[in-house]
Amino acid sequence: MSDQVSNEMLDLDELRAQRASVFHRQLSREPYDLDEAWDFARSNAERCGMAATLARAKSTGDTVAIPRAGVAHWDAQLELMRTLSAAGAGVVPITVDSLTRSLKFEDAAKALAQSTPDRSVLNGYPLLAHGVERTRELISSVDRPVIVRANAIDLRLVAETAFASGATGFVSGPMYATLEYSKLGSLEVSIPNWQYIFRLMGEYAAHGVPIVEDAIGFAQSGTCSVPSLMHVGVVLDALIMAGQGVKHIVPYQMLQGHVAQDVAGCLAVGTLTDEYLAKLGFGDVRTYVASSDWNGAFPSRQPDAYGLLAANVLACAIARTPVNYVKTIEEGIGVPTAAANAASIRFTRYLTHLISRQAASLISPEVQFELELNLMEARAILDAVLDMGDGDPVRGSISALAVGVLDIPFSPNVHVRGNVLPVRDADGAVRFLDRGALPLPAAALRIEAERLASRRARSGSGELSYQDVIDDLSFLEFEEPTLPEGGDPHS
Amino acid sequence: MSDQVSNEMLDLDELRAQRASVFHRQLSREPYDLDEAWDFARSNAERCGMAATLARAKSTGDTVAIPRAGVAHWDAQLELMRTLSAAGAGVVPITVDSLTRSLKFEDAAKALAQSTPDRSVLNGYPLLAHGVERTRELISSVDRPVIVRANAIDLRLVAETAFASGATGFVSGPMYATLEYSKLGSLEVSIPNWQYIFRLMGEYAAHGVPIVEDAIGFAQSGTCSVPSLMHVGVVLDALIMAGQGVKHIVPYQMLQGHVAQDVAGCLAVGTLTDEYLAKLGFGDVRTYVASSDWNGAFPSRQPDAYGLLAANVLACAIARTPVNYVKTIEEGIGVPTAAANAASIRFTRYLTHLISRQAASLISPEVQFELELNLMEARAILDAVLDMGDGDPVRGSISALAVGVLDIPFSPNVHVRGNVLPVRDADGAVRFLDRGALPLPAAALRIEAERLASRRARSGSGELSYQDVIDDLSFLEFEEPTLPEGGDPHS
Amino acid sequence: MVTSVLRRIRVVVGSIGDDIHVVGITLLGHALRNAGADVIQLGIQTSPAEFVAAAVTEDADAVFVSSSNGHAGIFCPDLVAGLREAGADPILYVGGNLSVSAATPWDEVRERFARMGFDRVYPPRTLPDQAVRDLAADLRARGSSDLPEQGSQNV
Amino acid sequence: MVTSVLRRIRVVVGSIGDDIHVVGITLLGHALRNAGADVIQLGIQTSPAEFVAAAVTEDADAVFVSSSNGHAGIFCPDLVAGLREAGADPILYVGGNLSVSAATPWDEVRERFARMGFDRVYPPRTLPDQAVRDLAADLRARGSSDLPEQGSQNV
Ligand code: B12
Ligand code: B12
Repeated sequence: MSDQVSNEMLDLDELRAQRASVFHRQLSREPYDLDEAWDFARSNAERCGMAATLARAKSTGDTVAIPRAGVAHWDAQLELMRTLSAAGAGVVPITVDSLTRSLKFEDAAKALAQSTPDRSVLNGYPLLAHGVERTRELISSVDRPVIVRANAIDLRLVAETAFASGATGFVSGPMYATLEYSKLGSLEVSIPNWQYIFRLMGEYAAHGVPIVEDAIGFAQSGTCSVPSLMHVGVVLDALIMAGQGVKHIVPYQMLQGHVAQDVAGCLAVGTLTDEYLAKLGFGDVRTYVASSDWNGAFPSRQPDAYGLLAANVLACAIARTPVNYVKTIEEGIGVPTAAANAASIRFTRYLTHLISRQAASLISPEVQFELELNLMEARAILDAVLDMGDGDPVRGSISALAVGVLDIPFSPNVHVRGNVLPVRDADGAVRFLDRGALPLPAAALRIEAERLASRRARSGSGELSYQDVIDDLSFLEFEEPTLPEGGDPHS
Repeated sequence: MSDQVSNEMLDLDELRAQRASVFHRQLSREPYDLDEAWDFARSNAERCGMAATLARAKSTGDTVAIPRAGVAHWDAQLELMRTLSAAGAGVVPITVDSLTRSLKFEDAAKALAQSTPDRSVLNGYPLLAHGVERTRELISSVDRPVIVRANAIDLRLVAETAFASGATGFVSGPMYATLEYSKLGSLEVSIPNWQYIFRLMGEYAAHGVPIVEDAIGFAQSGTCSVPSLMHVGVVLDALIMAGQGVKHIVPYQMLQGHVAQDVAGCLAVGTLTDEYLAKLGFGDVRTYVASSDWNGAFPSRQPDAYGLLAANVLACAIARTPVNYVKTIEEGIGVPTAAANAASIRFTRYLTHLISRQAASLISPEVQFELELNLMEARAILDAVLDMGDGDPVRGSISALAVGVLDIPFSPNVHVRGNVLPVRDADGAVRFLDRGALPLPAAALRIEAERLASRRARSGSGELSYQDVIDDLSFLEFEEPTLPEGGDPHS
Repeated sequence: MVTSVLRRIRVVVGSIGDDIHVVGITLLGHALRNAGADVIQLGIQTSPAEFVAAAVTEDADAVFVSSSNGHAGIFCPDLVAGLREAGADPILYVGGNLSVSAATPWDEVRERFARMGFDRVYPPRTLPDQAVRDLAADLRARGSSDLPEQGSQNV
Repeated sequence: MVTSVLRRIRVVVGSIGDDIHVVGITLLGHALRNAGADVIQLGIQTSPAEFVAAAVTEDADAVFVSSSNGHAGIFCPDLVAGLREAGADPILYVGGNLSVSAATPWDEVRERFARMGFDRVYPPRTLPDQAVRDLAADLRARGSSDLPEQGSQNV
């Protein structure tokens, strides 16, 4: 490893040394025996591998629905995974609890001890507390590929344990985990942690165990964001993954409730990821675009939540994405019951089935418009970032973030400038209210401004402000019946 | 009245004579005092009239959601209507039971006596058994306009009672009620019954009580049908209504799950109704297009039913119809609980709210294609029907039906030829498999055949048959998870 | 696919009372005809008396009563009484959607119609093939010698 | 719309423990600032000890603890104990999404945190204005003479 963080592939000896040290420090033990792990993982991947499932879906035009789900107790987790499989999930998840994500393995173990099959004290499955043997048993007991879901700046042991246990999918990367998920972490610190994980995945792949990695990028979570900006994060994550030998990548499109823009986003993020992977010499990487249900606040009423899911499924089905990450009708309430999760999968699959066959007939000129705008903006930012790193996406990202050429709204991370503000136009499509220092082409800025004019016209002062940004947080809520005749419907 | 049934307006004296005779025969009493009825109905309509509600929605681009709902017991019916109003219904319904629809007023009264607030022995509200006074009380107790829903070939007393009680909306007309709803009734017999009702509505209107009438036409119920053919029925019903002085008409579009075709249908049926009303001199009639949820078999699983509703709401929201008749997530199971009905209204309103603002961005070229095809086909049939009646829609309908120039599939009525067969193309849009004797233009036939080629190509023999028509009955079911990797998901 | 499981068996089919649902009986008629039966299709809105008359004059082996609109409970008792009065004893099935509310438990419904005198009571969404199979079995149980053996069933 | 209901009141705000949800505390901070308060925004992933330290060194009148990820029950006891140990007694609120499962009854949750020592426990979707109103009332109850009278409240 060169001393400066870069996109260079980690030396194998260096990986070995790091493994020894991180296992020692975080777990006071020797690293897992990789030869043994590969043996198990290989036959497990052959039985039920995520890469094969996604490749089949991509080639047939199907969509694999994938839920999120994790509870503390082993028995409950198995039951949950089986319920989701029966409801039609094509890949089943193990969402890891957030104590484990913050490396508090012992606290997580304590909380596990307090959890029962009926009551989880943790917000996910404490992977380290359960360990490799028990998790292998779990994964072997379901008839679907398993993805382990976690986000944090240091998931090296979570990833080690996931892969050794037979997970054939993993989530996230440095952009998302650092800038959307951590207060103090910097890319300088987190990228090497993630490179370790990607390098490990590369080794698994080289030994016959293809593992799929989700590139979430800046899938702005909690608020909306302009699609092109989200794509930039996805592509950067993907380039960093590919740099370490990851061969199966899932570019993410977070859906935001504006169908035409969402469809365009799904198409754009696939195009951009393939384009920049090829440009940087990673042409052998296979990609499978995922649409992902709205990542911000959900309405709490069940029919409303179904309605929000419907708008998302629609975009996914029209874009015919091979993967769809499904939220639930209880997202706005709490960690969903298994029944609610299953119903959401079932709903998603029914509607996808109905709409995807008519997808071609629902592509509007507006989709094309959004797609072109997306591509133009994302390429401008990506090219500037890569330039700042002399072609190296790691160095580019770090430098660009420092000066705001990379910037995102509503980040909890102290290293982010946060000068960018997104706002919805009158139709609900997301535009730049303030682009901060993002290097957007003049043509794009003109279009963005034109599209905002409609909302500006409606707002009292004629000017849009931070208050509009806040108002947008409830864009996907619909509180009262706004009946034509007005009046109080609850009287 | 001329002796031959025609579209001429019924003479007022003749209406009086008929009223006396029908009240005497069916109810052994004098007709309701119209002056007294108009007084009540006028102030009631001013408080809460359906025409005003629809006019407001049409002008602001809103959609009024209207459920279907009727139970036997008065208290339960009030509770139901209040629940639906609170959930966001813009107009609330009183669905009349089918014993009352078949004039078995005494049997209905007996069944009412056996019903409790918790258990209805009837499939609707026995309007005659409750009578005018109680129903006025009911209607006065809700804060929404009320539509009375019933279909049969003789609803004269149901309509009399509905209007006298303050209903400002009524459903159906001769085409639907006769050809889709009756085994033995002929248009010759049923049209005069309906003309009585329409003439009565005309009188109410002339006395300051506008009443809205739904023109359902051939909204093929139970199976799918080609939209243009459905429109023909709507337009004929509307012309017969207008002929007797009805001033507010709701042209119906039954949604079938193919979004682009459904959107086009909503647009086409409005255009056609206005066009032919104007052509025949009824330019002062106001129309409000209604989309109506799929009228055939629903999936029984709740998430699937939500999915089907979603596809329908989508079409309604893209077409921005001023009215949406909403079915429920329990349609496939039985008369819905109030809670299920309310949830369905809520879902519909949430999704309409979200999608309708982005409607323009979702109009695809395919919508335009379907719209033009629709208009071309419907005009050809309508012109032929009117020709056969020398410009009179009543005479034209009767003659055309006899020779199959009017014809519909799957009719339970013995007077219908039933040579027409609809079938879905590979995308799910409905086409003519057999056009029977319908006078379709050659250009339309060519297009229909081209569009069916895709499905033909997929079917084994290369030919489509009655079996494909039967298979289409389950187009909106999605039984098993068809996972990319196959296998039994329930194992 | 025409088979002959029900060769020469005469079946009366219709929707009872004020019921106008036609799709179910249309499919039932098809399935029975495909299985070789002679189908007397009475269509929708068939009164109990018309069912009885058809059962007698057509010498029916079986009567399939369909009701979807929730009013089966109102019309079926007259049908059963009518058949008894006429001394007719066909195999008697009822199906469709037999209760009024989505909240009614199925067991209660089945019980009620079984007590009324129906040989079999079918829940919503019964597949026509199911009814064909059951009819073949019930006919065999009644000793209809015309029917092919169990082993030759191929529905 | 800046008012002065909370003029000169010092409020510590943050998400506790391993929680990374930032939107709620961002809005809370805004609302408190708009109401005239001095807001010490600790951001996400704030440890119990950091909360205690901030409460003490900033001489806070109130501490707003937010937790959305279901782990409030794991971190909050240390926070309450820490404040007691430090002899600090600010008005103490907790809100966000305090239980792990969608099936947990709210009463049970509220009860648990009230017993732990929080002055008020807020269910999900509490509007920031609600908290501002409550804080003004609680401060008045504690006799903070600086605050405007009840009548002048205009939130
Ligand atoms: C299409 C439909 C209509 C159409 C009917 C068109 C037509 N001419 O057929 C229209 C819109 C006109 C209509 C009207 C009414 N309908 Co309707 N209708 C339906 C719907 C949506 C589908 C029915 C259907 O075609 N199913 C498909 C066929 C293939 O299935 P099937 O009929 O169940 O039959 C299958 C099996 O059950 C079996 N089977 C049927 N009968 C028998 C008998 C035997 C012996 C056996 C062995 C098997 C068997 O064979 C078939 C095999 O596939 C259902 C709800 C649903 N299922 O989604 C409501 C439904 C049946 N209707 C209902 C009602 C209440 C009505 C109305 C009274 C009121 C109204 N809603 O306006 C009127 C009826 C008026 C009257 N006089 O009867 C209710 C009945 C509830 C109840 N049982 O109390 C339902 C369930 C809707 C609801 N959830 O409220 N309806
Ligand atoms: C956006 C979101 C995320 C984003 C967060 C982005 C970010 N940096 O903020 C991402 C995707 C990163 C995320 C991650 C996780 N999330 Co999350 N997330 C949500 C979501 C969808 C919306 C939260 C939100 O922004 N709401 C909008 C704001 C305005 O509302 P609010 O936070 O409730 O705050 C308001 C009030 O409650 C009040 N308030 C809040 N705190 C306080 C405190 C006081 C004292 C007072 C007076 C008032 C108050 O003020 C605000 C005023 O409007 C919710 C579900 C939902 N609500 O729809 C789930 C949810 C909160 N997340 C959940 C979980 C489990 C997680 C994860 C652990 C696992 C996962 N799903 O991956 C991780 C957390 C990891 C970690 N270390 O903490 C669960 C929590 C369930 C539980 N309590 O057990 C929820 C409910 C989803 C679910 N149904 O499972 N999440």
